[in-house]
Amino acid sequence: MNWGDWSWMMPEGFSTFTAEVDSLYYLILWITGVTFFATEALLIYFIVRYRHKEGRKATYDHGSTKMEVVWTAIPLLILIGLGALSKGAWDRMKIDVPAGAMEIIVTAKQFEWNATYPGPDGALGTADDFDVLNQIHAPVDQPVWIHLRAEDVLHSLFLPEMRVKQDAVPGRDIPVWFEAMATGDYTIGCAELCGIGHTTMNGTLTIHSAADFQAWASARAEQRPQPQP
Amino acid sequence: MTPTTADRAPMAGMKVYNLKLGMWVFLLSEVMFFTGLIGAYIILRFAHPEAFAEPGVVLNVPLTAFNTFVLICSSVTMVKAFAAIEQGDQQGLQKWLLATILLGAFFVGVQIVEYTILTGEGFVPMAESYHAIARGAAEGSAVIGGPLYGATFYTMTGFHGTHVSIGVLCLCFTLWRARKGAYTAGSLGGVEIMGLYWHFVDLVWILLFTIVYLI
Amino acid sequence: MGKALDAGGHHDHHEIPWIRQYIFATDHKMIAKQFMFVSLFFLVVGGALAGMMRWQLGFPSQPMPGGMILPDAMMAPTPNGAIMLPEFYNSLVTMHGTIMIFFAIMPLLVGLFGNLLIPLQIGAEDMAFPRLNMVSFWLAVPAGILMLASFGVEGGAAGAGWTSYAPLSTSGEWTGVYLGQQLWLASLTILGFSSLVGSVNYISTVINMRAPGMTWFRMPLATWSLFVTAVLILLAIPILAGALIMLLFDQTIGTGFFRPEVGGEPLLWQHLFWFFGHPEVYILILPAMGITSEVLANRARKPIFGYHSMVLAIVGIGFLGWIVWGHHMFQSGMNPLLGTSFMISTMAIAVPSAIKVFNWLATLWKADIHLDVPMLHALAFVSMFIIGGLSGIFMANTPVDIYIHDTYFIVAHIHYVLFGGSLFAIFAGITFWFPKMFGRMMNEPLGKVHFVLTLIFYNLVFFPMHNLGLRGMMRRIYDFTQYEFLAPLQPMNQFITVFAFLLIATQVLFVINFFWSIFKGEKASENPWDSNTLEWTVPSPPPHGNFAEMPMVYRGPYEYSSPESDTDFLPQTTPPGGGSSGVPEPTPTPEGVEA
Amino acid sequence: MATGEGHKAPPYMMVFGVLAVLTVLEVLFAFTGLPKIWLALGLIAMALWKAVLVALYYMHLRFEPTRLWVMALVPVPLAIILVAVMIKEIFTTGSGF
Amino acid sequence: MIDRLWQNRGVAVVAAGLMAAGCGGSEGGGSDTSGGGAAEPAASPVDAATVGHASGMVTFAGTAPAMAEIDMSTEATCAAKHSMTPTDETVVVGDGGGLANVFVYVKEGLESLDFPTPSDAVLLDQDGCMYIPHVIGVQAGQDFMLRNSDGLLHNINASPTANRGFNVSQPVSMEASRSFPTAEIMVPVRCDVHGWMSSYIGVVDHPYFAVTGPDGSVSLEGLPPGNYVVEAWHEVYGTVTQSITVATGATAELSLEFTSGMSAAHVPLGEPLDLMHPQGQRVVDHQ
Repeated sequence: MNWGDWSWMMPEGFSTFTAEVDSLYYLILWITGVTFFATEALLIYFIVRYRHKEGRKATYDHGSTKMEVVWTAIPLLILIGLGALSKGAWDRMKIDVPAGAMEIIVTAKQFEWNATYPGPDGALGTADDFDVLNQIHAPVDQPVWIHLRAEDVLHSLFLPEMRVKQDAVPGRDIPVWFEAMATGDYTIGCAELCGIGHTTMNGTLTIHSAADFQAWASARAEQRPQPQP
Repeated sequence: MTPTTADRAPMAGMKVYNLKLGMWVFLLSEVMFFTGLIGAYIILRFAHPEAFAEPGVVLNVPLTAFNTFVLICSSVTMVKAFAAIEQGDQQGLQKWLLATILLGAFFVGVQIVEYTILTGEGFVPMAESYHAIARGAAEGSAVIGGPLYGATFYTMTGFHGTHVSIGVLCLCFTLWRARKGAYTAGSLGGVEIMGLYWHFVDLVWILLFTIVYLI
Repeated sequence: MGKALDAGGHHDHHEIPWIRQYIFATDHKMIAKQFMFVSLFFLVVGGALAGMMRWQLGFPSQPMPGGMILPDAMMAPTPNGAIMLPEFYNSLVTMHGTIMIFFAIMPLLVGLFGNLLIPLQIGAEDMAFPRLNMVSFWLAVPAGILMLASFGVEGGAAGAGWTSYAPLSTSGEWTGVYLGQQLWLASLTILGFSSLVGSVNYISTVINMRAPGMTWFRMPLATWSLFVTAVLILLAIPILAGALIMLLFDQTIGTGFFRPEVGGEPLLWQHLFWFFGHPEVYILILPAMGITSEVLANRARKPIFGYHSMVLAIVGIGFLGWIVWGHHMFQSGMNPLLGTSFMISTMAIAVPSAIKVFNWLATLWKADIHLDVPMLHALAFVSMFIIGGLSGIFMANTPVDIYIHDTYFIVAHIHYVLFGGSLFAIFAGITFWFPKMFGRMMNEPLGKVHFVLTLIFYNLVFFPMHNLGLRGMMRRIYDFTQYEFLAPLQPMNQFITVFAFLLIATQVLFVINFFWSIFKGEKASENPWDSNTLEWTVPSPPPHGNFAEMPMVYRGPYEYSSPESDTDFLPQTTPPGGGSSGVPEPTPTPEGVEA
Repeated sequence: MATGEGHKAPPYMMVFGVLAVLTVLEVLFAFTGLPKIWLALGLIAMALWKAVLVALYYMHLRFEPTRLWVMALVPVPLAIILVAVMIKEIFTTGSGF
Repeated sequence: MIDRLWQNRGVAVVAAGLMAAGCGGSEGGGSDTSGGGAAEPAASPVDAATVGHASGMVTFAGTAPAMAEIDMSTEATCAAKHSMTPTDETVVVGDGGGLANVFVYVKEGLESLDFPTPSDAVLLDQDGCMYIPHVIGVQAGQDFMLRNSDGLLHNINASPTANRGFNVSQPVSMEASRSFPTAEIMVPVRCDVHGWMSSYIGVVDHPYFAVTGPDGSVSLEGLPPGNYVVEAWHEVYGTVTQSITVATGATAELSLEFTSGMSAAHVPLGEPLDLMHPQGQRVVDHQ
């Protein structure tokens, strides 16, 4: 295989979430990495050092409460600490959306993503809204608030470069937000098994500069009605 | 069998003989089963209050209250049967068992009648064909509640009914063994665990009646 | 009720007709063997399904060798061979998970070792309810047949994942699977009842049938873990059964529990499923931990380090396992406020597992390690479980989980726990108790070859999957090359596929060794491993009724290399000679029972 | 026989009376038109009371060894956890942060 | 000549039986003929010498809605197959006001006859991420061939009511054939991978059906003389019917008109067509 693919690094990210997610990931990677090598090394050392030889007799020892306490307390503290560390990031990513976010609706159905944009009037749910199929367009450096909906079954909106993943549940309107930091084309994927065409349920997330986005939006608003008879 | 078990278990264990312990353990899982059903009902009702109806609007509370009373009576006859065999009274045992069987069967019968009436009024579990109307309301009057109402109602009461029916069958078996004199004051495991199961079914109904019919 | 339970106690110790001895057997040892053979068969089936899946992933939409023999409902015939259909791939994903979890690992751990070890290790003549035990097995068989039959029906086998998330699983219109999904639900409901009956039996047996002196804290850890497992099954399976039945109603008579279009709640299914599902995860690992502790202490000739904290860890996992199910649903649209609390509880449940690992390590310290096949597998369990446990921390951490949820990182994690964990422990257990089951030893050299190859190939298959996940490759995806950012991963997927095939092929060695040893293996003595626990005080294989006379227990199960004895082991039945007291401890405590 | 031997026959008929009366009370109470929350609380309280009576006397828990009824209580916390969490969950579905 | 006589007489007998016995008897009559059909490959019960025809136009009055363009940017392969941007095919009005993709069939007048199932298959092609043709008709039990000419993943999700539905995929260029045993107007078919792909299949238990061409013209050939009710079905505007009389050798004039006002009309979907033949018996007939 191509070992060039091999890496413990997170792939490059382009949203404001990247720093938080990746730093937590690397922190855990360090903790687990050290634990991993320590324990496995110890294991192998013991196996080699204390393997059966003629006349060897194991020490008769039922354990020590002191050590038990130690290696109960240490992981507990580390893990609870990790939990506390993560709370802030989680709340920022899933609970509080910043003010001034651009609101759009993304409706998932077998097997496509429909993004609904407010038309010129800037309000969703009005007659001049327009749809885009399998594409999400957004301005850079501005929070985007996606009302995530589903028509038929569960889907999961996965924007790897934005560090965003959220299931879409029929009958619910689930808020998702992110703020892109660089223009370009990124991936939209479906991460929840949704039927025969699950594998084809991908699309493109295009991040424009603010000006380009305006241009694109008004151009799109011109050519209504969109598909979906 | 009890004596064997007794000397097989010199470690004090649960201080009750195997049969009884086994039945209790089984009942614990039954508790979890009904927890799942009732839990689902509570959640759905909280999530969609509009899909459910006020007590007595669709369901026939007086009829079911009477049925509840019947089931409670059957519990009494069951303990009477147990008390009888505790005194070694074979006649009493058989008499009370028979009474319990009749009451249990009657309960199931009433439930079947209730189902037929309700389905007649369009109160069905099938979501697409649900069109329940208020009791006694004219045909074609406003639909009350939603599909979830029918689905949860029939699932919960239906599974309880199934438990009662199974109980009645087991009671018949117990009675049959009782007539063969299988139970004595010294060995009444069969009767006791039968009673445990029966009382548990009664207990579940007490909760179901309140949650499904009265709230 | 009354009838089945009445089976308790009495046995006919005289001649048993062979049908009662081999087919409708009530002897726990025979039932254990029945479970073993059936679930080893399902292990093979599950492996075959995995192989086909790997082909599609390694060589997306390439004609599959031999695919032509499969019906058109699974394969698309093209001029140059048959190509797998997406709906069949979904069925493979679903059935591989279902069969491996419910029909292979679970019956092996609980059905085989539960039945074999519990009565023998606590000194009971048999289960509390032998006939109920038989019922439990003969319920599992039709369940398995239904599950396999679903491949043959129109529309194919269930294709909504082993978690069968609603609403995908509520209608054939979404998946193209009609009858198959219903068979899946029916089969699991029956199997659930089978495990339920079994666990009622295990619990009653452990509580009531222990030999004199076998106090709670003298029970071998295998029995302890199987007992806690039985409690988890007892309380978790009914929840699943309820959910399955509701989904079955949605499918067949058209109720609306999980169908949003008529006001149902899709997330209700996930809550019920995972409220069962997380205890299930521990059902699948606890017995493996118990088996490992047995083998480790015995082959290291050293008392298990911190027996009491090991027991407490098992019990603790048993409790905490009930309050962490939400960590499967961080991205499911569940109220995000619950995310943090579930994360904390999940972090907390990692601790008991850590304790066990450290205790195992400490057990090896200054030990006298005999590296024979069971020990090798047990050591592999420890080291693989370390990886699986550590990778779990990434998912428990909510922000990181946002990125790796539903990617191959999860696939790697579950396989490090279920294959690297449970399956290695199962190999360890089978090789360790094989003499007790069949009166013969398994072949040592062949076993070692099988072990080394399995360990290597296994890691080459599943370790790179962490990386696939980090690159963002979603799980359950039919053709990842549809995503251009995943296309570069194909070499790595091919690499994995190749070694997956080698891994599957390697298992043939075990099958050969297994059957060869049954008939040709060297005769085993009563106690080939110089072990302390009760099962080794009876002939191999033990007679009907196990113990000629009631064993008396005087000490804990892991008195290896004790100064008390001149050999390096000291059976639990040896009366107190010298220092250590044989006075039975006070009767069991409610805590023990509650667990 | 480790059953409730040695205790004089429990007051079966009295318990029966209480159960019957409570059932009637429940039905009456359900239609008093009080606010839903009070209705629910009152009814559940009465139902639990009845349930406990059945368990204690008809199922003899009152006369069983402590450890048995401790064991019988095991599922209760689990049931509470499941329902509580799901309710908390349900109450914040839909849109809005 | 002789066997012709026999045929006619046979038909006459069955028909008489039906008239006499009415609805209830029809099952018996039906199963008789089907029994006969099973025995030797059933020939058409229609005497070719006596037949007439019906043909004409299905027209559309009023202004037709503009058809939305389909955005195939996500499927380059398909987009490449279209010289001009493909549009939606729900309302296609030809010059001269002819309405295309209308399913025209004889609704009443043939209940007494039992027709053999044709052995040739009707083609429903998936080409350029469009169903070609947009509407097809098959006879109950007749095979229709699902072809994937695009070589990329399509799934065919048919949701009938009277028949059993299916939802199968075609990941590569391939063919698969299916059939519906029971007459049904109409069976919607869609591809979930390409939301814009939709098609309709009309299933009738006789050979007298047709789909209007781009110019709205339609003709039903070889009808036995008699009075019929012809129905035209359109996916947006519902149905219109016309009674015609077919005489030997003559061609009855078909003229069916939809108007833009009917856009709110009820569009029959998944309705079992021939209530005089119980479904169960249909299934028997054609297998």
